[in-house]
Amino acid sequence: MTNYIIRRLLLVPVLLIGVTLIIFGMLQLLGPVERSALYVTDFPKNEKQIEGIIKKYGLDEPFFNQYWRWLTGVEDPVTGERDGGILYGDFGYSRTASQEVIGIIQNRFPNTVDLALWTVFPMLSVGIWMGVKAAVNQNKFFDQAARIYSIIGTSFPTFVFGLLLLMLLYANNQWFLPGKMSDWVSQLVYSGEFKQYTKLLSIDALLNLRFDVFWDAMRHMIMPIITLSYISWATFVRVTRSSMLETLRMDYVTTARAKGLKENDVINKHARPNAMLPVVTMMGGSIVGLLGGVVITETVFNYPGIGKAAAEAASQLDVVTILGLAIFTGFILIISNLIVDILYAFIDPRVRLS
Amino acid sequence: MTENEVLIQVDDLKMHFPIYRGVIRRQVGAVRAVDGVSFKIHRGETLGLVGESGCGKSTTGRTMLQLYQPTAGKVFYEDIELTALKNEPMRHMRKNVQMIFQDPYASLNPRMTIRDIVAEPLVAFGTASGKAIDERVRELMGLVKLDPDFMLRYPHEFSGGQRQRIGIARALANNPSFIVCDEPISALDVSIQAQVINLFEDLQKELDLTYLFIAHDLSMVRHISDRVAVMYLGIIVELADRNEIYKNPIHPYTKALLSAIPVADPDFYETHDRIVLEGDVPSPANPPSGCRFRTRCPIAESYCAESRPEFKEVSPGHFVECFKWDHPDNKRR
Amino acid sequence: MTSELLNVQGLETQFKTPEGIVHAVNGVGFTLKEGETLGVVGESGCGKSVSMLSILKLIPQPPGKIVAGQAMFRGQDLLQMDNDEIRQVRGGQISMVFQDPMTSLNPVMTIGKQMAEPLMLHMGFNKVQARDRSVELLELVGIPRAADRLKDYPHQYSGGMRQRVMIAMALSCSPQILIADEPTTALDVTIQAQIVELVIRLREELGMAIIWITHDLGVVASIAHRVAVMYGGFIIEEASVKELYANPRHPYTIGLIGSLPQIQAQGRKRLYSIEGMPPMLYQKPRSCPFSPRCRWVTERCRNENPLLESINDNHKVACWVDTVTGSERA
Amino acid sequence: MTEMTTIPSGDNQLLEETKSDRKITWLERILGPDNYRIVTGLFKTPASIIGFVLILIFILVAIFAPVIAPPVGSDPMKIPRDGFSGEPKGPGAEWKRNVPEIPFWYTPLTGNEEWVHLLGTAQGQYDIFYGIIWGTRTAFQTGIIVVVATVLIGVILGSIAAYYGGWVDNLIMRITDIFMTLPYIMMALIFSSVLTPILGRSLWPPLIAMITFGWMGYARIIRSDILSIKERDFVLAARASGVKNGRILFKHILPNAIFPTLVLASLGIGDVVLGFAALSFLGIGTEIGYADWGQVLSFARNWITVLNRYWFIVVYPGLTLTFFVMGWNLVGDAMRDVLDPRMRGKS
Repeated sequence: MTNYIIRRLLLVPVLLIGVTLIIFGMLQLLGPVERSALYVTDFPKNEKQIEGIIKKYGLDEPFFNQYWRWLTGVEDPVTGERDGGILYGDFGYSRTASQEVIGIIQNRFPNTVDLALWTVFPMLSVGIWMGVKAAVNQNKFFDQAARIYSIIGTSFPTFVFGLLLLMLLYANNQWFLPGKMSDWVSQLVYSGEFKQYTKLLSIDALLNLRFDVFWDAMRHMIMPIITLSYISWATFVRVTRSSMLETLRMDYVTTARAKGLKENDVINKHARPNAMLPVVTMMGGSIVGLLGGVVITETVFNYPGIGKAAAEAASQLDVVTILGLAIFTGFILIISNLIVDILYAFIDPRVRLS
Repeated sequence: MTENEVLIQVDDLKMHFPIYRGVIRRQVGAVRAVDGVSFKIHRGETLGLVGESGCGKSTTGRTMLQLYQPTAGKVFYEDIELTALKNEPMRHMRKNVQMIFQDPYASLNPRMTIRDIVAEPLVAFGTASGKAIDERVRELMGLVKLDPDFMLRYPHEFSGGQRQRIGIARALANNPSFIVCDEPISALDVSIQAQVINLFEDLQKELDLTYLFIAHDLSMVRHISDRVAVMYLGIIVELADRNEIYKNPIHPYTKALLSAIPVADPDFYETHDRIVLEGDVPSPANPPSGCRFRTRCPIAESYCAESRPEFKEVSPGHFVECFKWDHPDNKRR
Repeated sequence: MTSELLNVQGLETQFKTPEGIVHAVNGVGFTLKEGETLGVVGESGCGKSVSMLSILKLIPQPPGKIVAGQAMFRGQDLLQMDNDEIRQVRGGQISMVFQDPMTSLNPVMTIGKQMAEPLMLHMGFNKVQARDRSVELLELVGIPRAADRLKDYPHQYSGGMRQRVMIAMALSCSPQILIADEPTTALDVTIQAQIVELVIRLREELGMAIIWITHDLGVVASIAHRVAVMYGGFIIEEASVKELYANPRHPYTIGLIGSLPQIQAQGRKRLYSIEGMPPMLYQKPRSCPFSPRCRWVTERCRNENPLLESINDNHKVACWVDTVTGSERA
Repeated sequence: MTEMTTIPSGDNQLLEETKSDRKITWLERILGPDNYRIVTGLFKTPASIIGFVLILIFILVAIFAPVIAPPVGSDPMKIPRDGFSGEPKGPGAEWKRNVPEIPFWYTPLTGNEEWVHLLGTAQGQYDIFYGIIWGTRTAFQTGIIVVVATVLIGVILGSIAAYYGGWVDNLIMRITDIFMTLPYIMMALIFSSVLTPILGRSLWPPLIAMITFGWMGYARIIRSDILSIKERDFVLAARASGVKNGRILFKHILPNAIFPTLVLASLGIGDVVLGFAALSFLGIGTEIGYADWGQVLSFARNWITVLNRYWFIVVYPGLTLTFFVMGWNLVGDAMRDVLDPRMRGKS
């Protein structure tokens, strides 16, 4: 298995280089003038000044020179200060948000994580439970219902679903709310008497034993959570069901029955662990889907996460911000895929012991 | 046709498949599927090649026909060295050397009609064209005892035995003289096997064919072959006339293999004891030093590990690769 | 070999497929005595595996369905048992070994855990007892370093070794009947010989009755006391092993034995071959299922299905024609 | 075996019958057994039939759009607007400016002599009915363009990878992995926002972006199918028969490998339209007022506090989009069942 993990780890730099190349390649479609915005806080209107920046940062140089500079930034020969360089955490300056892109990430990413945490666990447990139950009761009522749900779930566009939720649960009666928190909570949070341990509002509320704050956080999050979950459930049900059906046909399941095991044990001890293997491989993909999904969901519910930041920047064609966010998302995904793959190796003894 | 004219000659043929392992997929070794085999096949005869799964018998057949690029060794057809031919000349040699495959379900393209399948070798060499193709296909189907009117059907409309006949018709299209039969009956039911074996024998007589007949079923091989070669872990351990190898097996592996064949006669088991070999066949990626069989051999000595025994002609036409072939230990058993 | 252990009568099993209902087993009946080994022989699709799986209600339902029949085991009909009752029998009193050792063990569970399951279930062992017994059993079937190897996973065993594990597991609760469903088909000849010898040895030591399903007439000759030949979902001939090979009476059995090359024979004799191919069982055969391929066929064969009838003490055959004289039976 | 002598003679002269008497239809002959099973499997379940009916309805709407909603002005894809007021109007509101000519079906069906806003108007008085009818054309246009392009790219790259193997395969598959790492919608969003200043606001920035980040699945499928077909004995048999490489690729490998890809691709249209609508919803792509479902839906973003009053901006285009995607998904679900590996090889 060491070999497998080492090979998998070696893939990380390849993916990193690939992802940055793709994103930098997109940037290159723009002219040097637009790209000069990467390096300055106040986008200059003076043409001379722009030319100076282009010269200084070599924005008209060959592709790979620029790529390297983009990764590592430029050191000022006089002050020794480094300007730019995504490897140093400098993703550029956001024109529309009037702050450094890294600042946007620091402010917004915890909100997205907060949302994702409350989505992933229900998503996994309910999706897998439904899939297994559907497979065991193949062609019976539960199975048919689960299949219909999974088709409708994958067909319902998240933004339409989200808007309908808003119509029913917010516009009608204000049960649940868009946004991140109510005004009184935001005053409290920034007052200093509320300790921010994790920067995840719902968790911090629990740690501060402020259940009223927790309830407020949930009132804001419940609609995006439902929206993100229903579609993931739909995919998880489908994959778990078909994997489970396949496993139930395996010889070792017959062997288990021939040993006299109870049907529950046959399913839970023999079939399910094997059926979970393809589901684990799918988890990587579903994290990608989740992070893609937050773009729309956060926008619909006006939830200030990283997805909404990306959507806002995109609609105002703020390329610098959006590429910074893309790079950051790429990093996160590469790491989470790595974790999922290593997890898989631990679950499957055929990989673990080879 | 003279009895002793050599049609096919194989000299020290080796086929190693590389194994890539480790972090950067470096080649760390090779599966020595075929590791130095030599034999001759005379015109009009059938040479049987037997062994257990993974012993390299099918690889030998495929490498002989240059379907794999051999690692070392030479293969001659008449006096043409196949191993030295470039792609295009080798392709033209395929008119003379043909192959029949094990799995009748996998060896026919499901999207082609029987006519197109059987005619493919004709088209490949422009042997026939237009109406002549249809005529030749009809003739070939008659030869393998299939109704020529079925030629516009697809393979899935036929049973395993019939599909194997289609495969045979395809192999015969360009009148080859040598055919490698790669376990052609092992996927078939018992009652169908005999039909196909009889067909092979009829065709050999009618068309003056030479066969290399690969199988794991020693009794069927003995039935159809003139001479039999026994393979173990990439090498031929014994080669002899079929009656000779059955009556007078010398290599301990041949003895065990013969004794392991189930015989459809309950009385046989009252008089015969089985030689049961211990353990499993070692991996061809890491074969034992010296004699390949020594790890399972009941009469192995320490010196068997030191070098590989010579493939020696111990009596006319009887070759054995064993140090102890005339040792009293071996005779006793 | 006296008392009757298992008595199966009129077993019928069907499968629903997209092409229609397949009548896989059409009325199979046989008895098995204590300590006896019954060989069940036939080609693929003749219903031999399905009928034995049906006895333990192990065929997937749906698409499979046991339509009729009874299987009396120690005074009780297995086919009438509910799920809990049949579970007590499976793996305890009647156990099974399957064809493909590569797929019949759970790949993500250690051998030790898999072996412990039936012991804890049927014998009431605790973990330590189960482990100790598993070691003994693995040693019994000839697996070296048994105690260490319990921690291994199936993929760390060779095919022959896995089949030994399957046998050890099947024998762990001292069953009265072992059903072996083509246990050597997927193995090489020399490994097959090892397994057959092992089962013969264990049979002598433990005294269980065996139903050995196979398509290989050779294997059956070496292990069975009595042989039932199946064709088209019926048993068409049943006799003691010596009688059957010396004196086959059903045209199909005659053809099957004749189509094997004789390893002792001198010279090259043409093989006897049965023309045509086995029936597709989309309808329940009303005539003799072998009649389209039979050389003795008469008008009666095409209209009526013969029943399995005794022709002497240890020989039953289902055929309208006496193949010795060539004339129709009365 | 003493009785052997009584066996009647007769030898291998008999011709066998075919496997079964089942009639083989012409369709099965043309498609081959596997593909035939896939195609017939599609028409077996009620779900997939509903799917086909939905798709058919949308096709008819797209074709007959000028009859259903007669165009106003020179560009039919521009939604006619009735004034500039911000406040949406409900269904049945009177149509004052830019009134289209009345189609033949309208009066007999509604009993009304005057055009009204059948499904209401969105902010800026864009007529929702027109947006939905003409938006069907946009949906098919985008779906077909993106699917054709992604399949082409995927099939070409996947075949090259499978055919050449070695480092070529490695390189192409690593590139595929890299593209797969990035979330589709986010990258499409980003890329189209980069392209918009270059190409201007039109269909093309989102289309190109979706093509760039949408081909990987096809490349993977066709590669693995080719690799598995390549190992099949009939390919080796063709080589042993002396068939040339080119013919082996085009006659033996591709016809057997490509069918699942093509079928899945044709069903990918639903996903593409969903993605495209999401992008327009976020404000990327066509100019405001273009007949496009996502565009109409995006008007709702400004009214979320009063959506209970302006429900028609969400419900009508939202359900249209949902039914469109569901049509393809219903068929796709049946397809997945038929293409499932454990079903393969069973006839």
